[in-house]
Amino acid sequence: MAELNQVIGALNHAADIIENNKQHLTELDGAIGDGDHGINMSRGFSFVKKTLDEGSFETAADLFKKSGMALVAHVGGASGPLFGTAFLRASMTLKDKTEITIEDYINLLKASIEGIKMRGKSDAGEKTMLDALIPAYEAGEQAVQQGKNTVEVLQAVKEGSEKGLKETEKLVAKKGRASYVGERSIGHQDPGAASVALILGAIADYFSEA
Amino acid sequence: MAELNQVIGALNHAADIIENNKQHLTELDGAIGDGDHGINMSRGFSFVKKTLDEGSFETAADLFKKSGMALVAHVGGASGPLFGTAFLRASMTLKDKTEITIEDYINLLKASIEGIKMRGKSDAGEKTMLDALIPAYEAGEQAVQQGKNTVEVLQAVKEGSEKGLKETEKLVAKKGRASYVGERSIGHQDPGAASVALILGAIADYFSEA
Amino acid sequence: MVGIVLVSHSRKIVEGIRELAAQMAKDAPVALAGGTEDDRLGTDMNKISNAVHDVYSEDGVLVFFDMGSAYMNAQMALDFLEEDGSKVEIVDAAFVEGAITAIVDSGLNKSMDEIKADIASMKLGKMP
Amino acid sequence: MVGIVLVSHSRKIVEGIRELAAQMAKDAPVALAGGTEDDRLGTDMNKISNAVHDVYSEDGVLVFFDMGSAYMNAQMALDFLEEDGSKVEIVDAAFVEGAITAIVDSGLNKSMDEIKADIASMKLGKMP
Ligand SMILES: Nc1ncnc2c1ncn2[C@@H]1O[C@H](COP(=O)(O)OP(=O)(O)O)[C@@H](O)[C@H]1O
Ligand SMILES: Nc1ncnc2c1ncn2[C@@H]1O[C@H](COP(=O)(O)OP(=O)(O)O)[C@@H](O)[C@H]1O
Ligand SMILES: [Mg+2]
Ligand SMILES: [Mg+2]
Ligand SMILES: [Mg+2]
Ligand SMILES: [Mg+2]
Repeated sequence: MAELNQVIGALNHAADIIENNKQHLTELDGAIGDGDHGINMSRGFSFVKKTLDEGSFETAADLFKKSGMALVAHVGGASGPLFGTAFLRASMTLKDKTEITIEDYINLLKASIEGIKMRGKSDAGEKTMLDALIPAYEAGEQAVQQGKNTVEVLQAVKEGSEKGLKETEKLVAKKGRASYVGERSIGHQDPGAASVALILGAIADYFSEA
Repeated sequence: MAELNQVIGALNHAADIIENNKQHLTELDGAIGDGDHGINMSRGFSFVKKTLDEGSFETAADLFKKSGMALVAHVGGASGPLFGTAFLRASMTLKDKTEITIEDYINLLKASIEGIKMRGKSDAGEKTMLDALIPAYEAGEQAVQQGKNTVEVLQAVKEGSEKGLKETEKLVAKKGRASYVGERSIGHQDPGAASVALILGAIADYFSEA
Repeated sequence: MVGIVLVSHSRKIVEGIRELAAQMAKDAPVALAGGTEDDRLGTDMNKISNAVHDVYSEDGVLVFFDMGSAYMNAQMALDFLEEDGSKVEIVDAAFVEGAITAIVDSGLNKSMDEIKADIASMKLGKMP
Repeated sequence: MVGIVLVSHSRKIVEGIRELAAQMAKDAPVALAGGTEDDRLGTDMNKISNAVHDVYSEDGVLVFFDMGSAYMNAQMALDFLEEDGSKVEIVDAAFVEGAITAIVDSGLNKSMDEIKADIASMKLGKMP
């Protein structure tokens, strides 16, 4: 599926998409949280870009680890430790690989989910980023089982995340800032889930267009 | 015992004594509390002086009420509502009197004790101002029973408060800031009790010298 | 909306709490009484009365405090209140945590009773 | 003396708490991690690591936090600590009230266990 320079390209593309949607993410967070998610993500991913630009990476693990640390260190909100942990857990699945297969990608999503659950003491259905990430992983996993090709699997992941995101509108927030407004969060999309959908969408688009 | 202008004189004298002992009171509070009792009392009594200087008073009740409000409004620490409530309760015992007898004085101390207990949810033995005020009242009450004259009763009140103050060294603080240091408060005098002894001492001295 | 009054020995603490809560509840009526009249660490009855006055409505007012003398001065303020005192309550709750929950709740138009229920688990036995 | 680290989304809140507690415990080792790297409302793992580092000793460190992401960032900081992590503990306690008690206790040379006992009644279930 991808050599290191393509992974870098995909992450850079994701960072650009986050940047372009900064305002939108902040508005989502303004409705049910503290209105900083766009700023947090934009700042975090600008440091990911910087890391990718300035660093040299021997392995995919190294690349994900350094990107994760950039998120952990510079986001400033819950999404920092959460996306950071996701990247660090992803890194651990990759070891000394210098190329990533579609199976690796699906595995990495799975590890990310576990990392977020651990860090956030959270689970599916609590109106968090997990509610985009879990359906994304499941759709991808299913597509692999069905023998779909890389672009198709990436597309399935993207669509899974978008479907999950849409579904978060129906959920009551149980974790994070949005849990303060409880029932009042119904009808709004979760900002962290929106970020997941943007990132996974950007990755799918990058490889589809490549 | 005293007409209104003498009451004013006695309270002004008490205010001066507090001012002269500002540093000492602050040091006592520094050892077991937050080190502001001298500043609080000096500030509060400077406003009492101002009230006494600028006001005109029809009754003793009026005089005590306005002095109490000055303490409540300007002290800034626990001693504000506590001494303030003491003065307000004292005021209520005096009604439209324009002269205070020694029996009135003892009654007024008793009412002050009740006021402080109510406001501070506190009682004897908790290393507070009550542990100077209660023995002062008891000594005065006893002296009245024994048919002592005004100056003798005032002296008994003064000595009662000083004895009580000395005894606070043995007590463990259960109320206010000093309760944070608990056992470590043993060996130190309570600052609020020290203020009580200074005030009651100043009143006794004022009428002895008069 | 229920008014929220924050009483602290420290002006910084109440300013910080208001800032934090404002991110989640822009419209909730919040008034601060931090520090003494002469801006030392301590509490001031008149600041508290003014704060209650500023956010008073028929919906009621909840008064949060940090510790000790803040409670006594809040009680004095209530004793001398111009407004209907039955609608103003001092609450026993963790200061930062309780206040933020209450401010967000007020912004959601919850009633006094609903807010009190939401912070019931944050009691610390601060009111002796 | 036990080190005390205060983690808050707001720099003002932790500065205020330190000021208040310092009146009662001048010598206790207290370090602040308030606000984000770029001084917005939020928390910062590196500030937390540095704060722990500043007050670390064999006597241990207690980390207090205000809410949500502060806890997650404190955990991350502990995961990446240079110091012996077994001596550093994040505590579930009312933020202002717990921190002030702990700082005064530390100033009295109380041990980690003694301090934890003193704040045990201030748990709020903040660590899910
Ligand atoms: N405990 C948690 N588990 C999983 N995701 C969480 C948790 N807490 C918050 N989130 C996610 O983080 C997002 C908010 O991120 P952000 O606004 O950057 O942080 P903060 O809430 O600290 O301001 C939420 O929309 C949600 O998706
Ligand atoms: N609950 C209480 N009941 C009676 N007296 C109290 C109580 N709390 C504090 N005090 C008295 O107040 C004194 C401290 O006053 P001060 O230093 O001016 O206020 P603060 O403690 O708010 O700084 C104590 O020494 C004690 O005598
Ligand atoms: Mg946010
Ligand atoms: Mg935030
Ligand atoms: Mg004091
Ligand atoms: Mg004080």
